[in-house]
This record gives sequence, structure tokens and C-alpha cells, in this order.
Amino acid sequence: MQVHTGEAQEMEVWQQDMAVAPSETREIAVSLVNCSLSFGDVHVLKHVSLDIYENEFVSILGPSGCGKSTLLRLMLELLAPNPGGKVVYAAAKPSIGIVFQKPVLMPWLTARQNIELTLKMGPNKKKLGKQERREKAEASLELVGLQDFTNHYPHQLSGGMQQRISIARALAADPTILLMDEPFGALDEFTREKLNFELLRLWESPTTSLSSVVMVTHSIQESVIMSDRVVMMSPRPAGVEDILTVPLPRPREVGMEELPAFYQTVKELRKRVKHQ
Amino acid sequence: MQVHTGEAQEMEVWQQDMAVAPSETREIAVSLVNCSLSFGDVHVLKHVSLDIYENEFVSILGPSGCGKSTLLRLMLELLAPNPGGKVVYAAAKPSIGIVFQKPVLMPWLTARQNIELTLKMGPNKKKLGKQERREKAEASLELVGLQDFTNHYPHQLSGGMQQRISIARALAADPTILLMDEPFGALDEFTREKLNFELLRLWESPTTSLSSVVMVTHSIQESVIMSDRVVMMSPRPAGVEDILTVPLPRPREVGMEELPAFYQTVKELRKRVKHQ
Amino acid sequence: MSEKWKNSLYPLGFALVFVLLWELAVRALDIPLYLLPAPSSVIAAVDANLGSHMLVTLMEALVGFLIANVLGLLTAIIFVHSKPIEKGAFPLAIALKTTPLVALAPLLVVWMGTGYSSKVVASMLICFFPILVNSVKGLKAIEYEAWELFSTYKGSKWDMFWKLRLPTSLPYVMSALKISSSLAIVGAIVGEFVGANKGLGYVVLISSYHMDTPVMFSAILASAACGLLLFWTIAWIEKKLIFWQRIDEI
Amino acid sequence: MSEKWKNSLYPLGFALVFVLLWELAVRALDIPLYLLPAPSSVIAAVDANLGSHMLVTLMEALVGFLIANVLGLLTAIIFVHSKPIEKGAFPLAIALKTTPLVALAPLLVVWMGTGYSSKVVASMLICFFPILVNSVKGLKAIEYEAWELFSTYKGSKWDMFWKLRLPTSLPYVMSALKISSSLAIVGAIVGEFVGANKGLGYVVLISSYHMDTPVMFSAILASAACGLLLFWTIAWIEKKLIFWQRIDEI
Amino acid sequence: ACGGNPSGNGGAAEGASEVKEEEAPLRKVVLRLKWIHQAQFAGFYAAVEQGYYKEAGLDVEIRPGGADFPAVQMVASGSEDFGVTGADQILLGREKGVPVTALATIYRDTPFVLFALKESGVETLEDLVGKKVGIKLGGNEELTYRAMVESAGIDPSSIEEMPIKYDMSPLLSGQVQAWPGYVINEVLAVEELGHEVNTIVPGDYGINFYADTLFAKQELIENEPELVRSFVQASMKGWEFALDNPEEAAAYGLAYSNNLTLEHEVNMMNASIPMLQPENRPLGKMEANEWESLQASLLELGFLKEAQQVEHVFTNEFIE
Ligand SMILES: Nc1ncnc2c1ncn2[C@@H]1O[C@H](COP(=O)(O)OP(=O)(O)OP(=O)(O)O)[C@@H](O)[C@H]1O
Ligand SMILES: Nc1ncnc2c1ncn2[C@@H]1O[C@H](COP(=O)(O)OP(=O)(O)OP(=O)(O)O)[C@@H](O)[C@H]1O
Ligand SMILES: Cc1ncc(C[n+]2csc(CCO)c2C)c(N)n1
Ligand SMILES: [Mg+2]
Ligand SMILES: [Mg+2]
Repeated sequence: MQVHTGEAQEMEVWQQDMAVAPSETREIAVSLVNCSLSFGDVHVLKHVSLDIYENEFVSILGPSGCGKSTLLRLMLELLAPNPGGKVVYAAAKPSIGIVFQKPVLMPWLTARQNIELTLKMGPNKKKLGKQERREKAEASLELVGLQDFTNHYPHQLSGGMQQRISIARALAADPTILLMDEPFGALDEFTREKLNFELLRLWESPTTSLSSVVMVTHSIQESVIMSDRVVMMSPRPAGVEDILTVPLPRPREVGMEELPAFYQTVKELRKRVKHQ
Repeated sequence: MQVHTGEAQEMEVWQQDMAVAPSETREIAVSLVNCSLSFGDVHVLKHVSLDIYENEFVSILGPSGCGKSTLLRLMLELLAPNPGGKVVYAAAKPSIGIVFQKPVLMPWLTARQNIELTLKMGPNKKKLGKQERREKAEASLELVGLQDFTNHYPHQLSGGMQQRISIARALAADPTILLMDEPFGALDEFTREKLNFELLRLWESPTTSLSSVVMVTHSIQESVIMSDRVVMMSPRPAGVEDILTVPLPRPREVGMEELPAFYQTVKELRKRVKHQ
Repeated sequence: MSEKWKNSLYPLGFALVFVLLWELAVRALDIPLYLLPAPSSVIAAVDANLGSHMLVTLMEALVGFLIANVLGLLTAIIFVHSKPIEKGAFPLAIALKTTPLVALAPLLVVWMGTGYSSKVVASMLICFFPILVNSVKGLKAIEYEAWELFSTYKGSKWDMFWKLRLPTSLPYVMSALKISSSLAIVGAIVGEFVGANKGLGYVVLISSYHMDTPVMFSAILASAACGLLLFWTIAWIEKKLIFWQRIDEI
Repeated sequence: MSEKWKNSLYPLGFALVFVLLWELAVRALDIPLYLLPAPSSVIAAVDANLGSHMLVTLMEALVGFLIANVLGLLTAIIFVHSKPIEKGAFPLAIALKTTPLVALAPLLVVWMGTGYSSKVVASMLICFFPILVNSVKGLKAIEYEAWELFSTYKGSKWDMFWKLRLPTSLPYVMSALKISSSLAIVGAIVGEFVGANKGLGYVVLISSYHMDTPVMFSAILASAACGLLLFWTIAWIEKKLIFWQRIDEI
Repeated sequence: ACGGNPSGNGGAAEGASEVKEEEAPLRKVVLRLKWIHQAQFAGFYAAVEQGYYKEAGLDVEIRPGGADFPAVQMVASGSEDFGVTGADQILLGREKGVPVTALATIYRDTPFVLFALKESGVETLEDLVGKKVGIKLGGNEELTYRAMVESAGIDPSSIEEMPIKYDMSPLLSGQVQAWPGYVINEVLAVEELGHEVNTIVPGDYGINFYADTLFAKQELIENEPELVRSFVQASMKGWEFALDNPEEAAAYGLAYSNNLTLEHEVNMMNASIPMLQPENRPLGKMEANEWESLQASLLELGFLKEAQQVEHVFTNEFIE
């Protein structure tokens, strides 16, 4: 393909980028220290150490079954690492939003009620009035393009629509840290791209408290267009194989897929994925 | 981007391809005739007519929630079209394989047993002995790269692994028509590509009875690399918006993503998706 | 419409066939009245009085049923939230349940007299266990991922209960209500057996002493009717309540 | 290990506290023996004889329990596969269930004599309903998508039953078994009340006539022990059988 | 008389309480019967209807008993004042520390018999050898039966026993040949069904256990002897009335239960009269030797472990 610049130039770009890697002045939001985890005799994670900074968008790539979801569960403290490892949050534990790999919707609640559900829990409980919750829920349903389905029940919605509700739910709660497990996997490219940029817009906007985003994804392109750093995990037992800094400026914009820096990064990632 | 040829050339390619469209000599495997369907007051499908030929690989693209899964359910005769529409199978109804959007695994069965399950049903029941079933199940688990997890239960497997089991289940039953609803959605690019070509290999191989494949996908690239024709559906109420024939030779090979015909087709599809 | 018709025709048809067979059997085999009265003689024995007895029993049963189910659900809730209490107290609950009501009934009368209360308690005791067992099961039958969701959002035990466990348990709870709806009637009647001057149990007892089997069967019939009434009411509520299970489509 | 210890310590602890409170209450309030015997006097009344009566009742209950559950499950299977039969016969089953066993028991004796069989049938009648209701519910509680999968692969009703409905229903079925395990004992005892010369029901009856409340309570205690035994056996089986529900982790 | 009034007293009793305003307040007293309302207790109804209790300053509520009804415990627990039960229950109760004492007996000859359908050909206890008899285990029926067998010198194992309850179908369907019951109740009932009946009377074997005795708690007797006296006296006056006016007294029972027929009640009352021993005054008076022989049987059969002091178990002092 003509688009490709030579290897040398490519490497240069990389070294350059590595230099602009997370500066020490940035605050760490979450830190995984030497986390290993096994289920019975299946060793899933092996000595994973990873820092997530504030105001950072991190993507995680890795082969199917390597332990990405498990990693998120560690960060959510739903699972504890084997002795020796630990998960450390910055002083005050921030509010965390989560999009699981499955939609995890309550079948007895409508789309709107499913979103209001998490708005009524934990720290959000006192903050929000009934009317506010409703407005937030409806706003985030609109964000994901489901304004016409506020009163539908999950079983009346398609797979992609269910997934979008679970994204809307995570966003409505106005989290500081957002963890997402293949949030856009079940969406068509057009909807996916739209939501990608909506999310970025939200993240960049000063009106939301969203600071760090960790997104598990299977799309290399998505990981590049969205994130500051891309974490590549090795196959089970998974460790952090590599971390790539994306040499694209912020804010990201729709045309950036056409920039050389974009497809160089994609290509580099693809190469590393194939060779790991 | 330098890779792009001019508009004129592009259009020409299309017209040319349209000419090589399914010849009349090919037999129709399934035919949807004027199918409409509504759930209560949600009109999902509107006058959908679509023929699937024998030995054909068809992909279906469409926005989230437009009715793709519903279309597959019509073909499976799990749903009936509104009066006026019908689903017609070629004389002898062939054996159909299905990969649903969710994995739909029995939590009380291991990976292998989940696959053997469908081998014990319907027309397969008498054909296969216990040993054969076991071998088939193990072979197809190996195909999807899960040979180390034959005796694991679904709750011990990751989302992508569950999805791969459901693919293995569909393939093990040696269907004539295979319907797949975003089968590779939960897989990383590398695994996905591997499985894409495994599937193509199986479909092309004379040792399997697999004849027609209908695949719902959200990846335009996947639809192009895999299929003979790409069916594009409009948003709800969904009809067949457009059908594109892919101008790539068979057998498809790993390098073909770099051919101009490939990315022209991708680009054209992308354009149409955005403008519908 | 036609579905609804059918739905009420089937039970009517079955009941009719059942009654006819019974009548024929009694006549053909010449079964003496004191062994098994024919439906015709049972129906002849029905009078307005029976209605008032039925009402008494139904009231006792309902009150016992309600108390038992509230208490049973509450106990289940406590059990689900405290493993020590569950492990410790469940055996006591089982022990209590296995204590045959019929053996306890005389003591109930001694402790509580022969008024309403002893029947209500009898009915309560018999209803308590099904709701306890099914609720404990149902409250625990939550999806693992849903539990993860609630934990992540720091849902309190309260949230987890009201918004996850309770809805999840509904199919089990309704099943228990169906089971205990008829047990409630049985309980009230057993209570009445020991000492009462009204209610269906009283009618059964008196008519049994008087060897008036048709009256006895009319009372049994009335108790069955009470049971059906309760059961159908619950089934109706269940259908409204658990709208998200597509059971009827399958 | 330590988990296991705890698990058996809790119920022991609770039972101990319960028994102590009871003993203290009886002593402090000076409750006469014939109203409520203290645990100490109940334990003093336990003898080898009680064991043999207990065995009799346990056997009757077990046989009735087994038959009822097999029949109940079979009936549920028929109901699930035929809507007309379900709609038609369920009301009959409910009616049958609401018929107080205590009222039917004398008839059972007439029809079947005072041997084992009438107790077995009594126990059977009382166990039948919970399994029926819960199985019908459980057999229908299948996931819609799983049903679609089976339909697509042309699974027969037989496949659908064995490979989908039955496993899905297991949590419900086991719950019903838990409920009816204690009912089985109650049924056998009710059967014994009507006419028996052995079994715990007989002991209760005789000791009630003799106003020997300690013996009566010892029999009640024994029946509770039978119930616990059955319950725990079932709970153990349940744990092995429904391994895929991560209930205990939550 | 059913429904409405949970206290269960008849319409006449209600009438009585309406008048009480004018006089000194009546003392509320509860009498618990051993069996359901029927002419078996006609004397008590008569005492209510004839105003004897009211004259004695008592507002008496009569409550029915039934099979397995714990009348003794109800009275012993203090929730009720007087009861009617078998003499054996008094003795057994006393041994178990239940502080009750018999005040009078209604039937001086026991109404209990063993009976058989005539077609079975059973006329005596000896005829039962090799046949089957129904036994109400754990009751004075069993006790009486065993005492009779013992007295007749028959090997108990030569008669097959079938445990039964009150439902008489096993007799009518021929499962057993003999049935224990009251001559004024079961026997009448079977006769009314059109069967002829042979009775085997305990008296013929030297057995006579008081079947229906009036009793109260020891405490009440000690603390309020006057109340006890006036109650017993008024009750016996009621029985006097019943002896003189059997049909009227039997009819009173109908007000207490709407399942009774006058004909049956009158038959029952008439059958009761001889067993009350009207010639033997005062009515209700008990004999120490009858208590002794009952106690001997109870000891013999192991129902009683230790002998009770018979003079504490019953007293005639309130009858005269
Ligand atoms: N049982 C139902 N009741 C009501 N509406 C339903 C029902 N099932 C599906 N729908 C509606 O049908 C439409 C199409 O659903 P379908 O699952 O076919 O979409 P899809 O194209 O597969 O979408 P996705 O790509 O998100 O899976 C949706 O809008 C959904 O709301
Ligand atoms: N409860 C469990 N018991 C045993 N093994 C488990 C359990 N949960 C997860 N695993 C194993 O842990 C591994 C990692 O699972 P995880 O869900 O984290 O993968 P993943 O990287 O998210 O994969 P995918 O991309 O397919 O979702 C898998 O190999 C799986 O078999
Ligand atoms: C009129 C009449 N009285 C009593 C009984 C039976 N019965 C009821 S209680 C009891 C004493 C048990 O201790 C007996 C014999 C009867 N059938 N008919
Ligand atoms: Mg995952
Ligand atoms: Mg879909």
C-alpha cells in the first residue's frame, strides 16, 4: 500500500511518542501492582502492573480469553488478586462507572428505569432528585440514540440496543473513572463511530467529572482513535505485553483516521498483535 | 488518501460487478417474499424480499435495532411474517445451523457437552454415534481454539470464549444453511480473522455440506472479505436498502484486504451506510 | 377472546367429566352412601349455611396466610442477609415445620383458646415453610453479573434487596403462594377440628360424627372451592406481576 | 475446614440458645409440665422405643414422599406439554390438595385399611402439590433463547424436556423437595392419627391421652429430627446437582 | 345457633344475660364438654334454659368438646372453669400433676359398650375370638375393652385389633366385627341406619368406669367452694329436670347445634335415663369402690404408674 512510510520513519515516530509518555506530574488514578490471579488451575493474570492516570483514556487489547474482563473486575474490586498483588486507588476512591461485556439489564425495568436504577444507588442516591434522575436518564438515552425506546423493556430491544442502554447507564451516573468491556462490540460501524465521538466529547468536556477511561476493545482502530495509551495483553496467563502511546493530538476528530499517525499506529499495533 | 481511485472508475467497477450478479442458473435456497413484521406498534420489517442462493455467502449489514436478528428469526421460522409475507425453502428443508447473538449455552453442560447437545437432536440424532459426536465436538472446539477448555463450564469462560463455543456448536452439526448473528463480534481482530478464514475454508471445502451462509455483521470489512453479496438494510422499519455484489475472486485469501477491489467495496459500502 | 373461552372451557370440561365418572361409579358399583356419596347427593346437601361456614374458614385462612407469608418473607430476608442466622435458624424453622400441626393443634387450643386465633395460627404455621424455603431460594437466585453491577455502584443491601433480590425472587415467591394458598385452608380446617363451632372443619367434624357423608363432602367441596379461589387469585396476580417472563409464549 | 466447622457450629449454637431459653422460661415462669414441658424433661422421656416408632414414621414418609414426587413431576411434565390438560386438570389438583387431608384420612383408612398403605398415601397426598406447582413453574422457566435453539435444531419434545426443561427446573424441584420433605412426615403422622399402633403419630396420640406431655414432645422432637434429616439430605443433593448456580459466592 | 356468636352459647343463654342488668351481676363461668353438643349433656342445657344457673348467680357458657379435645388441660390451665371428661382422665391427669378433681358423675352406669352388627353373629366377648375388633387406642374405650377382656379371661392376642377413630365405616363395611362406642350415641346411630345391633356391656364383666364426670381445678374448689357448690347443685337440678322432662330437655340441645334432629336427641335422652340411675339419689353421687376398681385396672394395664389417693381424686361434698 502506498500509504506506508518506511520502517525507519515509523520507529522514529514511536520513539518520539514514547518520550511524551505520561509525565510524572500527572496523578495516578488507579494502580494495579503485581496482580496475579488464577481460577483453580487456570492462571489468568500473571504479575500485571499497570497505572491509570487521571484524565487519561486507556484501551486494552488482548486475545479472547486472556483476562481483560478479569482485569476490569480486579479494578472494580469484585475479585481480589492473589496474595502479593494489590489494587490501589488514589486517596479518595472515586465513583466508578462500568459497562460490562453483557448488558446486565433488569428484565423488569424499562430502559429508563434501568438507567435510573444506578442513579438511585451509592453516592448518587442523595445527590439527585426524582426529576433530575429522569432527566439524566432520558438525556443519556438520547445520547445513545434510544430516545424512542425509553419505556421499552429489555426483551423488546435488540442486542445492540441493550448494549447501548448499558452504556447510557454508565454515563448517566457521571463517573470519575469509567471502565468499559467491549462497549461498542455489538454496534454497527456508523452507530459505533457516532458513540465513539460522543464519548470522547463527554470525556473532554469540563462539565462532566469523567477523568479516566479504561476501555477493553477488540478493534485496534477504535483503540487508536480513542485512547492516549493502548495496553496490549499477552495470551493467558496474561501480563502487560506492551504499552503504546498514540501520537494523535487532542481533541480527536472524525477525519483523523486518515492521518498517517493513525494508520501507522494501527499498523504497528496489528504487527505486534500478530507477533506476540 | 492516495489509495483511492477516482469516482468514475469506482462506479464502473460497480456496474461491472452488478452484471456478474447471481446468475439464474443458481438454485434458490431460501426465499423471503414480501415479509413484514411488527411487534405491537413497533414496525420492524417492511416488505422484505430476499433470495439466498445455494453455495452463496451473504452478509447482512444494518444499523443497530433495524431488524437483522428478527430477519434471521423469520428464516428460522421462529417468528412468522405478517399475513401476506412468506418464507420459502427449497423443496427439502435443509438442516440449518444457527449462531445467535447471545451464546445461549446451557450452564449445566461443559463446552464439549454443549456442542454434543445439538448433535443429539433432530436429523443428527440417528446419524451419529457417541464416539463420533465426541470427536466432532472436539474437532470443532479445536477449530475455534478452545481445545484446552473442553471440560469447562460456561461460567468459567470469557465472553469471547462462550461465543466461540456457540460458533463451534453451529459448525459441528454440519449444516447446509448457516445463519450467524454477529458471530465474531466479541473476538479480537486476530482471532476473528483466523476464524473468518476457517469458516470460509469449511464453506468452500467439499467435505462439508455447508452451502449457504447468511451472516449478520457490523464489520463492513468482514462482510466484504467473506461474502458474495452484502445486503444493506435501512433503519426501522427495515427493508432491503441495497444489495452489493463483492468483486473479489474465490477462494478468498488472507492478503486480499490489500486489493483495490476490497477497499473500494468497503468504501462504497461505508458511503452508502452513511447516506441512507 | 376465543383463548379465554377455551381457558375456562377446559377446566369446566374436566370437572364435568370427573363428576360424571364419579356419579356413574357410585351408581354402577352401588357404593354405600357412608363410604362415598354420589355428587348428586353431595350437591343436595349444599345449603346457605355452608356458605357462612365457608366464609369463616376463608377468613381464618386468609389472615393466617397473609401473616405467614409476611413473616416467612421477612425471615427469608433475614436469612439471606446473614449467613450465621440462616445456618443457625433454618434448622429450627425446619424442625418447627416438621412438627405435625395436628399434634400441635390441641396445644394451640390450650394456649390460645378456641377462638379465631388458634385457627389463624394453625393456618399460619402450615403456610410459613413453603414461603420461607422458596423465598430463600428465590432471593438468592440473582444473576451473578447483576450482583456485580450493584456492588460496583455501591448499592446498599437495601438497594440490592428491593431492586434485585425481590424482583428476582418473584417467580419463586408466587410459586410458594400458590402452594400455601391451599395449605392455608387446610391449616384453618385442622384448627377447627380441635375446637370450633363454625367453619368448614367444624362441619366436616360434626357431619363425620353424624355419619352424614354428603354434608361432609359438601364441606370438602367448599374447602376445595376456597382453595381454587385463592389459587386463581394468586395466579392472576402472578401473571400481572411477572410480566417479563415469556412463559406463555413458549 | 474452618468453614465447615462454622457451618455446623451455627445451628448447634442456635439450637442450644433456643433450648436454654425454653428451659429457663419454663423454670422461671413455673409453667406446669402438662402445658409445656421443659427440654430437660422432654429429653428424659426419650427412650429406645421412640427410635423404633421414628423409623416406622420415617419409612412411611419416605415412601410417600418418593411416590408423590415421582407422580407430581410426571403430572407436571404432562401439564407442561399439554395446555388443555393443564388448564383442565390443574383445578382438580388444587381442589384435591385443598381437601384437608385430615378430613380424608378416615376415608383412606376405610379404603386401604390401617396398615402402612394408608399412611403412605396420606404422606403422598400432602407432598404432591408442592412438587406439582414448583415443577410446572420450573419446567416453564426456560430461557426464551434456549427454546429457540432447541426449536432450530429440531429438538423433539423429549430433547426439550430432558436437556432443557428438566435442568432448568432443578432449582424449583429441589425447593419443592425441601418443602415437602417435612410435609411428608406430617402426612405420615396424620395418617397414623387416624389409626395406627406404631409410629410417632401413635406416640403423640397415646401420650396426649395420658397427658404425658414430655413423651408427646419427645415424639414431636423425633418428627422434627426426621424432617431435618430429610431436609439436609436434600440440601446436600441440591448442592451437588445445581453446581452451576453460584449462589454461595454471592 | 351457628355463626355470629363466637362464644358458642345457645340463644337461650343470650336471653339470660340480657336480664342480668336488674339483678346482682352474674358470675361468668365456662363449662367445657367432652364431646360435641348433644343430648348426652341435656342436664346442663336444662340448667341454663330453666334458669337454675342464673338463680345461683352464674352466667354459664357451655362449650363443646370433640375427639382429642384437651378438656382437662383447658380447665387445668385456668382458661375454663368446669369440664366433663372420663374418670380415667382425672386419674391420669392427677398422676401427671394436673390438679383436677371430679365433682360429680353424670352416668353412674357407663354408657360405653362394645357392639356388633347382628349379622356378624357376635353376641359376647368370647365370640370375638378369631375376629377383629376396632380399638380407639389411647382412650377410655381401649381401657374398658382391655379390662373386659382381662376380666373375661380371654387371651388378648386371640382377638385381632384394628386401630380406628370415630368414623364407623370399618364396622359398616365389615372390616371389623365389633366397635367400641356409647350405647346412647354410636349404637343409636347405627340402628338409625337400619342395622340391628348386639351390644356387649361392660357391666356384665364387672366393669363400670365413670364415663362423663364433672370436674374442676383443685384451686377453684379450695378458693371458691361456694361457687363450685352452686354450679354443681344447679347442674344436678338441670339433670333432675331432664329426667322428668326428657323430650323438653333433649329439645334444648337443638339450640346449641343446628346439625341435630329432635328424634335422635330424644332417643338419646331416653336411652340415657337408666344409666343415670334415677333411683339412686342424689344424682351424680360417686362410689369410692368404682374409682378404686378403675384405678386398679389402670394400674394393671400400666396406664398408671403409681396409685393416686382416691379421696383426693373425687369428692361428693358439693352434691349434697
Ligand atoms: N419481543 C419484542 N417486542 C417488541 N419489540 C421487539 C421485540 N423483539 C424485537 N423488537 C424490536 O425489533 C427491532 C429489531 O430488533 P432486532 O433484534 O431484530 O434488531 P437487530 O437488527 O438485530 O439489532 P442489533 O444489531 O442491535 O442486534 C428492535 O427495534 C426491537 O425494539
Ligand atoms: N469463574 C471462573 N472459573 C474458572 N475460570 C474462569 C472463571 N472466570 C474466568 N475464567 C477464565 O479466565 C480467563 C479470562 O477470562 P476473561 O473473561 O477475563 O477473558 P477476556 O480477556 O475478557 O476474554 P474475552 O475477550 O473473550 O471477553 C478465561 O480463560 C476463563 O476461562
Ligand atoms: C355420646 C358420645 N360420647 C362420647 C363419644 C366418644 N367419645 C368422645 S370422647 C370420648 C372419651 C375419650 O376419652 C368418647 C368415648 C361418642 N362417640 N358419643
Ligand atoms: Mg471479556
Ligand atoms: Mg441483533
